[in-house]
Amino acid sequence: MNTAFLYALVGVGLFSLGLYALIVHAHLLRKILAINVMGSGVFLVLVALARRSRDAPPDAVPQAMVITGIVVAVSATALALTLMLKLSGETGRAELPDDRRN
Amino acid sequence: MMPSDCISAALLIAGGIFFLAGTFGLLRFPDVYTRLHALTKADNVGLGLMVAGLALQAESWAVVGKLLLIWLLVLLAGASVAHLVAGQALRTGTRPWKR
Amino acid sequence: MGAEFTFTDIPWGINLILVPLAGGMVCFLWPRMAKALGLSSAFVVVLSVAGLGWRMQGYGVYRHAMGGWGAPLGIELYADGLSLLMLAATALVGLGVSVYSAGYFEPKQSARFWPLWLVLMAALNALFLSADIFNLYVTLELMGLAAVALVALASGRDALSGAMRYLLATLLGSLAYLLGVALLYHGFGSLDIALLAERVAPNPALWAAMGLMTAGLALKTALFPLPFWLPPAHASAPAPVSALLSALVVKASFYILLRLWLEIFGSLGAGVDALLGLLGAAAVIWGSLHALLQTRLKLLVAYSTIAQIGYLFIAFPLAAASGVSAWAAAAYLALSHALAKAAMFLAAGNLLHFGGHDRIADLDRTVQRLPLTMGAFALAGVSSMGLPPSGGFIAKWLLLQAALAQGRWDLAAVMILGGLLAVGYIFKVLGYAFTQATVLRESRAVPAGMEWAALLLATGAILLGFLAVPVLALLGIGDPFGTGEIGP
Amino acid sequence: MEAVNLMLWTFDTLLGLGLLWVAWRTLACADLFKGIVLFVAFGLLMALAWVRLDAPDIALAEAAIGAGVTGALLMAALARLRASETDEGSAGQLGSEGSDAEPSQWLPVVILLVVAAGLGHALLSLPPEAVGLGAEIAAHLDISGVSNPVTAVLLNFRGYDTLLEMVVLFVALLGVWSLGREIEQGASAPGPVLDTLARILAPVLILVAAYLLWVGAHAPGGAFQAGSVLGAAGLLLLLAGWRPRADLTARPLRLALVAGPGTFVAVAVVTLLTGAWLLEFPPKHAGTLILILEATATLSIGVTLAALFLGGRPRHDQELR
Repeated sequence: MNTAFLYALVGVGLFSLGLYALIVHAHLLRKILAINVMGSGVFLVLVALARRSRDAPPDAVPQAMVITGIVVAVSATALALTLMLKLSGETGRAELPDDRRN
Repeated sequence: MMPSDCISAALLIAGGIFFLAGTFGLLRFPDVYTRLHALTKADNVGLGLMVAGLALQAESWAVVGKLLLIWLLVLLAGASVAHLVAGQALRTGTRPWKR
Repeated sequence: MGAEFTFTDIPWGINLILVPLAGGMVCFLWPRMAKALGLSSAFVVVLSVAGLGWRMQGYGVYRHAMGGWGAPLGIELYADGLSLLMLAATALVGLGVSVYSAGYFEPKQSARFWPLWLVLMAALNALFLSADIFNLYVTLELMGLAAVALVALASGRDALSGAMRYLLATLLGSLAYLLGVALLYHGFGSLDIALLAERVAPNPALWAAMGLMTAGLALKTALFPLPFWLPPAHASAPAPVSALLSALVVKASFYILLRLWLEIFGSLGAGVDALLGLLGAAAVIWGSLHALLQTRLKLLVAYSTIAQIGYLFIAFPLAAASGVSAWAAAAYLALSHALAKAAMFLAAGNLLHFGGHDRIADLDRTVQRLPLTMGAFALAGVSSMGLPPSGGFIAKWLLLQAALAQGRWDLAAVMILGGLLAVGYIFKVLGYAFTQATVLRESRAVPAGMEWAALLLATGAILLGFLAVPVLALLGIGDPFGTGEIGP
Repeated sequence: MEAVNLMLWTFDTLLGLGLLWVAWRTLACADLFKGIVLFVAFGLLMALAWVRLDAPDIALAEAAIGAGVTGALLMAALARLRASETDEGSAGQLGSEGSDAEPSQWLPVVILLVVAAGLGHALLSLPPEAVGLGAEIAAHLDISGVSNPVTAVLLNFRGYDTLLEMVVLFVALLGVWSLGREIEQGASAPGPVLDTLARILAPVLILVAAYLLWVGAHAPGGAFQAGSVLGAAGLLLLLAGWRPRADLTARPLRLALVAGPGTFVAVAVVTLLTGAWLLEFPPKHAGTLILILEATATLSIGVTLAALFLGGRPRHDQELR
């Protein structure tokens, strides 16, 4: 199998793994980690698939998209962590209350 | 193969062995202090050997300078961080391992 | 550039993005000027949309090649009638909410609100103008983060957990969308929607992209069964923020979905549109029933949003079978719901400010005491119920006609049932507003600007009931629905 | 050559499996601290993967932001969380990790396996030759003002994305600041070692940032990598207990935070007034304009990342001026 497809499949694996963890874990810090792992998976797919034909020079557009994506991810992570801290300061738990889900 | 290539290869392999040993130490040593010892010793020497090996292959002095800078920065960071981790461990009451 | 600079040369579309963006940054640097700057930015945006509409009426669709590169290398801005309608909704609701907010926030909160709101406005405008699927991702994230930060402005347990839930949902939706972008780019070699539309061929990559992007955007739009994040976030946010979220932010992700569907995924259609229609119908019933059961006004309005989103999705199967009028109906509904729902949340905010609570049973003669606010609520309610004369009536009438023309009695029945349930929950509120509560409480005066903002937005929703012909003509600019004619 | 190929293939496979394994341990291990450490390791493995995919620019960004800054943000958040939870008898922490056993755990597993299989199938069905814009970029690179194609895309061809992305970072900061003031760290005195380290390393890091910024025009590097290295310098100083003076945290700090997006908007307006399109750089001046944009972007990214690490408005920031 081509290297490009190998890494792209790893990307899909990371995306699914992160999605699973996002669903089953209650702790917000772990949910934030899960989102970050999912993001890495998407980025890997984005760049790996551009390397399908090895002899051509690398395609810079997906690479630029991923750099943009990494900055977006760190911004979202910072906001999410601060929200988590405020929430746990209010409720004493770094989790979402479940009672509203009906 | 040029003689410098042979020396490079030897240095790189030696560096790799040090890294391997350091990793084993990290995994197998009994407590945080000995693990730090394994890590910093092996990484510093291992990286130094690798840098030396790569410097022989460098195309210009600027590259040699950058390689040296990398090594020095890792030395500085590794030593400081090891000290901080050990200090924190002592403060939180982790006893050094005794046979 | 030539010597003479004419009215047509003013870059209206660019103004829509840069003015609020620059305004937001200046607000951050000089918080004392925030209110004045925010109001004037909102006003300039309204003018710019008017200018853009005027220009498009004369010259057709609006295009702008960022950096002068053009697709596929660069990013293009593109506006047709559909974009124009959404931009107009943003500008009008934006102005109303800005006027309202000038009286709503105390100084400290005000200094935090304006930069975030102006950036959110820029993100919305950029989103409605973008023709590039990755650029849409960036605008989606910008919009999402700004919206979450705005929800969290109302401190307290409910708002914080609502904001957190909203943040996780919106990030998940964006990531699914981005994976779809990756598949489309690597499958068809472009990020430009128009180029993709020429190149797409039904293959597994396109199917996967459709699934991911539809699911991600449906999550962001709070389509049933994924609306769990909406009621807590929309109900606990400060009133003007609730208005923005329900009126505009959920519509933005719906707009992207509609765009992608019209240009790229439409050919795949089979089955998926039926599923979306089914979910939409379920959302209408589920949202309306929940709205009926609520005891707090803001939650009632939030659940009503879920129901109204359902109507938007009912358009999918109807449009697939025949004709444009279902899409036009969805666009019309998006516009009139934006105005009506903003008015409702602002009115609810007035009641909350007035009485210090939003328990429906304790509304206590608010009709006599806050006539403008209750008038706004009632007028917005008329549009939400789909009664004539109102924008909501025109939209639902078009949708119902499309359903009946195709013999989709089931969807028609759902729409009528949804309307009846809406009558139920709106009149529940109005009924309590007339009666005297058992326990009397102190009340605070509501600034006039806050009452008038709600009333004017609600009046706008009603006026749309008389403007069907010109608005549908504007919607037809650039033929967004792809058959050359609009409406009945 | 066969042997080299086989080695590389083995390396890629091991790296791929390693990524999946570390990600799984990150998300599943019982101790959150360990999870964060593993996440940083995951980021470093990702950087290796980027190198293998001929994307050194991303490798730099991933190592600096993905592993470095994000790791530091996560660590700081965990420390603050633990500090607040010990007040409450640390019940939340234990309870949250133990109470995950919901009855319908198999359902998400099945759904996700189906999703992963479908996505994998879709990927493998893609044509074996890449369709992209590589040739298009190569054809226009000489009039872009820089010779590193990634920088050309980020700052010129798709500069508008980058403008909005700078605003995303700005919005995150607005959100964090609107949630409250910086959270005071407990009584952990920095000590002489950290202090010395910061004194030596911070200037070196600033130098490295300047180098990355400059080299980004023709080699891997650029504003984002440079900005995150600058942010790392700020983080180190903050960890060592340094705080900006009161007169610096008012307007000057705010100016530094908006310098990047602000300059971008200003340049956008100027290009629109002098040319036909927004952010259209005349080839003669493109290099200079890109350098100006990158320099201010670096400053803003660095300062914003450091400010985000504080977790709130600085002590001396006054909201109403």
